[in-house]
Amino acid sequence: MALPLQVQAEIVGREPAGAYHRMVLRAPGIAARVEPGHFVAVAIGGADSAMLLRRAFSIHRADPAAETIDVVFAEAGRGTRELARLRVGDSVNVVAPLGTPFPLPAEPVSAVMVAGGYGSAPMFALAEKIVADGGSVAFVLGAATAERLYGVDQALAITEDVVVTTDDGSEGVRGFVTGPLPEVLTAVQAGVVYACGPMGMLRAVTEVATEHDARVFTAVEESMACGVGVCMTCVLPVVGDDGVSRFVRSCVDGPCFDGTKVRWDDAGTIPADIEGAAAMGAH
Amino acid sequence: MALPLQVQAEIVGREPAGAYHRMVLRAPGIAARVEPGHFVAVAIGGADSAMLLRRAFSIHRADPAAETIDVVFAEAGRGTRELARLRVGDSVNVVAPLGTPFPLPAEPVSAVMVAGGYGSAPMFALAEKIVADGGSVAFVLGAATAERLYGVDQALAITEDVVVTTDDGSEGVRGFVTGPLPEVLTAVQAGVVYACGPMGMLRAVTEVATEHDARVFTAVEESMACGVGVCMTCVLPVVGDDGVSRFVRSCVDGPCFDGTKVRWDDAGTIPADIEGAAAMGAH
Amino acid sequence: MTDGYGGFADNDDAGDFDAPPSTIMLPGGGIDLATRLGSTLLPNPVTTASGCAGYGKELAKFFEPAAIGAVVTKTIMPYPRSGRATPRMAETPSGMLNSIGLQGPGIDAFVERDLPWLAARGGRTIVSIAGGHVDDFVALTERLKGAPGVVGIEANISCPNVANRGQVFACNPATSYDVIRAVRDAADPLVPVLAKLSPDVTSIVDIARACVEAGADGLSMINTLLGMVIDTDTMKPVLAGVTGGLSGPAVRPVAVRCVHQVHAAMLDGQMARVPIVGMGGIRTGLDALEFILAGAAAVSVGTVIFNDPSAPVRILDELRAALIARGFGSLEAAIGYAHR
Amino acid sequence: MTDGYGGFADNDDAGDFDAPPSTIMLPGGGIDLATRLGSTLLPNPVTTASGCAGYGKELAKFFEPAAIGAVVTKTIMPYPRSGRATPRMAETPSGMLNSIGLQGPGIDAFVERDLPWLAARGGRTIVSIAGGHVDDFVALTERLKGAPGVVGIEANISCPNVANRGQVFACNPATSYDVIRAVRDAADPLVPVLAKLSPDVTSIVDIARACVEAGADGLSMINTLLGMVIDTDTMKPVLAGVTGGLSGPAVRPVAVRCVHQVHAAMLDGQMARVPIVGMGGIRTGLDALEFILAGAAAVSVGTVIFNDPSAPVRILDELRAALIARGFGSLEAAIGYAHR
Ligand SMILES: Cc1cc2nc3c(=O)[nH]c(=O)nc-3n(C[C@H](O)[C@H](O)[C@H](O)COP(=O)(O)OP(=O)(O)OC[C@H]3O[C@@H](n4cnc5c(N)ncnc54)[C@H](O)[C@@H]3O)c2cc1C
Ligand SMILES: Cc1cc2nc3c(=O)[nH]c(=O)nc-3n(C[C@H](O)[C@H](O)[C@H](O)COP(=O)(O)OP(=O)(O)OC[C@H]3O[C@@H](n4cnc5c(N)ncnc54)[C@H](O)[C@@H]3O)c2cc1C
Ligand SMILES: Cc1cc2nc3c(=O)[nH]c(=O)nc-3n(C[C@H](O)[C@H](O)[C@H](O)COP(=O)(O)O)c2cc1C
Ligand SMILES: Cc1cc2nc3c(=O)[nH]c(=O)nc-3n(C[C@H](O)[C@H](O)[C@H](O)COP(=O)(O)O)c2cc1C
Ligand code: FES
Ligand code: FES
Repeated sequence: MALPLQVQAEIVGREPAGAYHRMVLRAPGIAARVEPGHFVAVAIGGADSAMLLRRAFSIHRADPAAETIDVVFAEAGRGTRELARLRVGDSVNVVAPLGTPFPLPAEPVSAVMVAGGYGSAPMFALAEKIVADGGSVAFVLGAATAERLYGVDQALAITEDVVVTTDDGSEGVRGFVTGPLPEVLTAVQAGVVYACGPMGMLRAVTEVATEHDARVFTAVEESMACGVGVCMTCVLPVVGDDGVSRFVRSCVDGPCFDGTKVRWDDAGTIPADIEGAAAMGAH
Repeated sequence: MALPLQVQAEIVGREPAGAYHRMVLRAPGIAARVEPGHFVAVAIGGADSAMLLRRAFSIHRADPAAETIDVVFAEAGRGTRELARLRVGDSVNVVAPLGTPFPLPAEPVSAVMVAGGYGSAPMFALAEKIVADGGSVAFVLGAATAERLYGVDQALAITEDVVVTTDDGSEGVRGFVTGPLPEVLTAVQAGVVYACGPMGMLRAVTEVATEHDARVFTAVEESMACGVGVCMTCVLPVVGDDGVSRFVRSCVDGPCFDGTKVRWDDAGTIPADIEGAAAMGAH
Repeated sequence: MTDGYGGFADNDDAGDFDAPPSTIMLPGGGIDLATRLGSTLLPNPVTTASGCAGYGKELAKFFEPAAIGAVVTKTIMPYPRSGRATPRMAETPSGMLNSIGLQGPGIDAFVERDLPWLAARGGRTIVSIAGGHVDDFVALTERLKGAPGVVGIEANISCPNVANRGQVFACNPATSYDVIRAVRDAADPLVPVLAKLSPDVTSIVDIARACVEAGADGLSMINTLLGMVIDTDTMKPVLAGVTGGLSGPAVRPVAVRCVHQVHAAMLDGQMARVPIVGMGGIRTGLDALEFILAGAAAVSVGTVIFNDPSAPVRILDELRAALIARGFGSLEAAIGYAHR
Repeated sequence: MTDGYGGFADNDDAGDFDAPPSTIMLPGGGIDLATRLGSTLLPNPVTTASGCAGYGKELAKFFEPAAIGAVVTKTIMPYPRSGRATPRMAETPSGMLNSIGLQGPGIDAFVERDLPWLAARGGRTIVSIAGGHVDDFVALTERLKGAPGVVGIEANISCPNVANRGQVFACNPATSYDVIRAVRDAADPLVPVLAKLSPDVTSIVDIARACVEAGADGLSMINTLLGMVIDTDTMKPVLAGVTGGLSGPAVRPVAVRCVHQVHAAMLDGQMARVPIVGMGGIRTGLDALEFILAGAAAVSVGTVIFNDPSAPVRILDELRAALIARGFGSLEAAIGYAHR
């Protein structure tokens, strides 16, 4: 895994992107280490900030030559509201690259990238890599509304196999990504699906992909206090190679997981068969 | 007293001023209410700021036509560091005017304005008023170093009777303001002294003025949590008209006090004869 | 000061002005915000926290005292008190420490001068009282009988018990019981008695239960947490009183937990159910809602007033909007809703 | 994952790298920062707080574990524990709540896998242990005898006592005494035993005294404060565990007060003098100095690591500079200096 760096990054670009903000950060040393699926943890405010916890964002693009990384983010709460206020020339403290990136196919493969909202952020660099390695890609990009889609143009620049869905039908097919997904999987004879978006979507995509005999890798979004593996706040029940389920940290063991190993239905509970559940009975 | 307003003020001017920052705020409704000696309480950061307490600054100038007020401030700690970071176009929440301003002489008088460092901030508007009312003014402006003097030029624009002192002799007379003060008081036959600066200086000025049979009004700087009279953090032992000493609030009953009424030596203690001291014995 | 120098202001002249321009006028309908503290019905649940609003007069420059549920006064003691030496405060991350030492004019001046002002202005007053002995509490309570505008008495039992080496009354169920019982017995039967609890105890439920058994009509929680800051330049404690009370948003999670725990104990039948006045770091209407969902029937706004002197009315407006947005038909329906 | 998909990282590979570029190398001289915890001499007073640094491995990506005084491990229990359901955390003003529920691999895996890694890296380890019964503490302590790199045992007594309806050990002087006594008796005599105290008690001095009487070689304080946050959208507690522990700069004034109170009691002769490991919201070297002036011989950095993973070494550097700037010839001279 790439060793993360902690650096003060200058904001060198800012632009609105539909319902989101795109922010380009000059972060010396980081871009060259980034692989698709890595994330960056951004501090909110300086030494006197009341918000202690870093916010995690998928790295959208990394440009080693320019020493920049990009993120695409939604204004979701206090912290992202602060970030949205920053201007070019301001700086933020970042730690990156973090997490386990998407596994890359060892051989050329037909891949389908499925994403909800800003979940598409890490997908374009990944798709370009797969194509460069001789594989092919298709996209299924969904969102609640048209303005919450991100990167349809970027997808179209890579492939013409781009299907768009919106919950309200304001762009593309009305409904969820899982509507057109089976057809796409069949059409491109997909060997692997990469997905990023809300938990419910990841679960559904995992099901559909499995039915179609495709491997499926999902990038999850769990609440993270540290982002570096020390606090144990970000855990998900995941089945290990030994068949034993454990609460594993989505910040270091994820955020990219084999979707079939994640016990989606059990997230937010203590499954009786998870390692160490018995010890919880006592107190 | 002027009713204070709480408004979101836009920063319309920023400039360095020696060791200080001068900041011009557009604060609708406030300027017309300001009298010399009033202060403004500035909030640090927005709704998520870790710094809850407002910072108090003397109002340096108030321009009712432009709806602006100015402050001159030193970067002294966390809060003023945040303020120093703000740029033109940013906004801050202010409450002003606050406090009891300097009392104005009812008849033309010869006044001496004594100030240490940024303590001179409220003095120029006051001096102009006194002159406009037919009186005359002299200034004794002191500071640790030349760059910590503020407003010598503004003083000279009002009168040629300006004496400057610095602790290190880097400008004017070496030493404290109390060095040349007796001579100035005698020379201008001062009827009143107005002073603003550190506690030790105010005490010394009060002594000198009293020896010269001049009235003396001092603007104090006490740590304030609320600035509006509700918290009782900002108290000083002051002798009342009835001869009884009480802990009075420097935010509403001050910051401008008759210097002879303040029990300078007892600040930071509970003098045995202060009203209510007896009740403290119990617990 | 009538010697030729004008400009010495009367700082207590808020009463000379019409409703200040910054007063937010409350729209009529929308939702029933009335809340009951014993026999008192408050028109809405937002009050000021003791010690953070003086006796109501100064804040009248920022909002109409009658617009909020009640003004809880700075704690009053039998005699004038100087309070502690300065420095009396220190800012801390998202909070502050204070060590005022209950400076105040004493009950007589308060009843003669301050209470009538607030009553004339239409304000409802909850008078906070404290003493070093149970007898002090009784004397204060009796002095308040028939006083104008008093809709409640808050017994601040987080003050030192002289008879018990200065341990605060609220640290012990028995001493808490004694004070509350005595105050309840001495008070006008129509005036509710609230017990103001300290969070600095091993089990706040035990203290709360003792107070309710003693006849408390309600519980105010929480008072400040004991804290301290050392100045790394002087290398001594910042406060002249060495330790002080920690308040502000920093302590809100502790306060919400206390309210939730005590409300849960009431729902469990561990003690009789009485209304809780929740406080500790309330900055917004959503913070107030958090306390109400946890089980508070009313809330007090304290430290945040120093940041925003019109906070009580702002918070009331925000709370009203938040309740409506969540489909509540009344404040009452939201009380303790997080326990469902 | 050897099925044609590469890229599944070994996340525990910090050991494969040379000192990471962000490691701050410590300058040699300047000031003697050594500090003694019982029979252990630490080269400097900065440690990681339990639960905020795992078992040292992950942070080795940001600094050399051997550079700080010691790594205090996440609390270890006898058996693997799943921990609580998620959500396990909530951000609060200048702090956070956590409700991890002591997730961990159990003592065996810890001793076999995690401890040797840290020892090989030159790190000094203080192992935090907890159990539901005194016997658990004893078994854990025995298992640690002769384990590599262990320079101390921190008994986390802020955990529920199964025998006493789940009341935490640290809430009661007698149960605190029992645990510490048993651990002290079972431990290698050359390994100091620290008692980790909870601030959620009426008198922390009473608990501290009981622990020292039981043979504690030092006191770690403070653990988190019990707190809670309610989500105003779902209108339920945010944490799956309902309540959680409050930490971060928000609680620092409470922590400094606890350290100051207990150190004062030691100076007063109310209990034997043992070193205190101070913690609670330390963000900068000056914050660390505040604890030392209050009476701490060492400090732990916890929540702030989440904000700044290299905080322990940064704080060490800042502390060194602050001590030098104030003219101290050694760390020791500064301990308790605010009591002069
Ligand atoms: C690996 C990963 C990648 C992510 N990538 C992106 C991205 O590319 N673009 C984007 O807009 N968002 C992304 N998110 C979600 C983003 O982290 C949250 O929107 C953000 O933390 C919200 O912070 P806030 O202060 O605005 O919200 P608040 O609600 O004020 O945050 C309070 C706390 O909860 C946490 N939190 C709140 N919402 C989320 C969430 N959805 N996921 C995780 N933690 C949350 C915050 O980090 C913070 O600690 C990602 C999250 C993770 C874990
Ligand atoms: C009536 C009045 C008028 C003032 N006028 C000016 C002025 O014109 N220009 C100027 O530069 N400064 C002035 N000051 C001082 C100014 O308020 C402080 O420098 C400022 O509050 C420091 O804030 P900080 O966050 O940078 O420091 P910190 O030390 O971080 O502040 C911590 C807390 O202590 C309080 N505090 C710290 N220093 C002082 C101080 N010297 N006086 C009062 N409170 C303090 C702060 O308000 C805050 O609550 C005035 C103070 C008062 C009371
Ligand atoms: C400056 C100050 C003075 C206070 N004085 C009193 C008091 O006299 N009596 C009392 O019961 N509580 C007093 N308190 C505590 C508050 O009423 C309240 O319980 C506590 O501050 C928590 O609420 P907050 O965080 O909203 O301030 C005081 C608090 C502050 C900040
Ligand atoms: C996420 C998290 C997990 C913690 N786990 C433990 C633990 O396992 N054992 C323990 O004794 N303390 C634990 N603590 C408490 C810390 O060690 C420390 O006492 C407390 O957080 C105060 O320090 P801080 O404000 O620097 O974090 C934990 C704290 C946090 C934030
Ligand atoms: S966020 Fe801390 S372990 Fe994952
Ligand atoms: S600052 Fe609050 S009373 Fe003066």
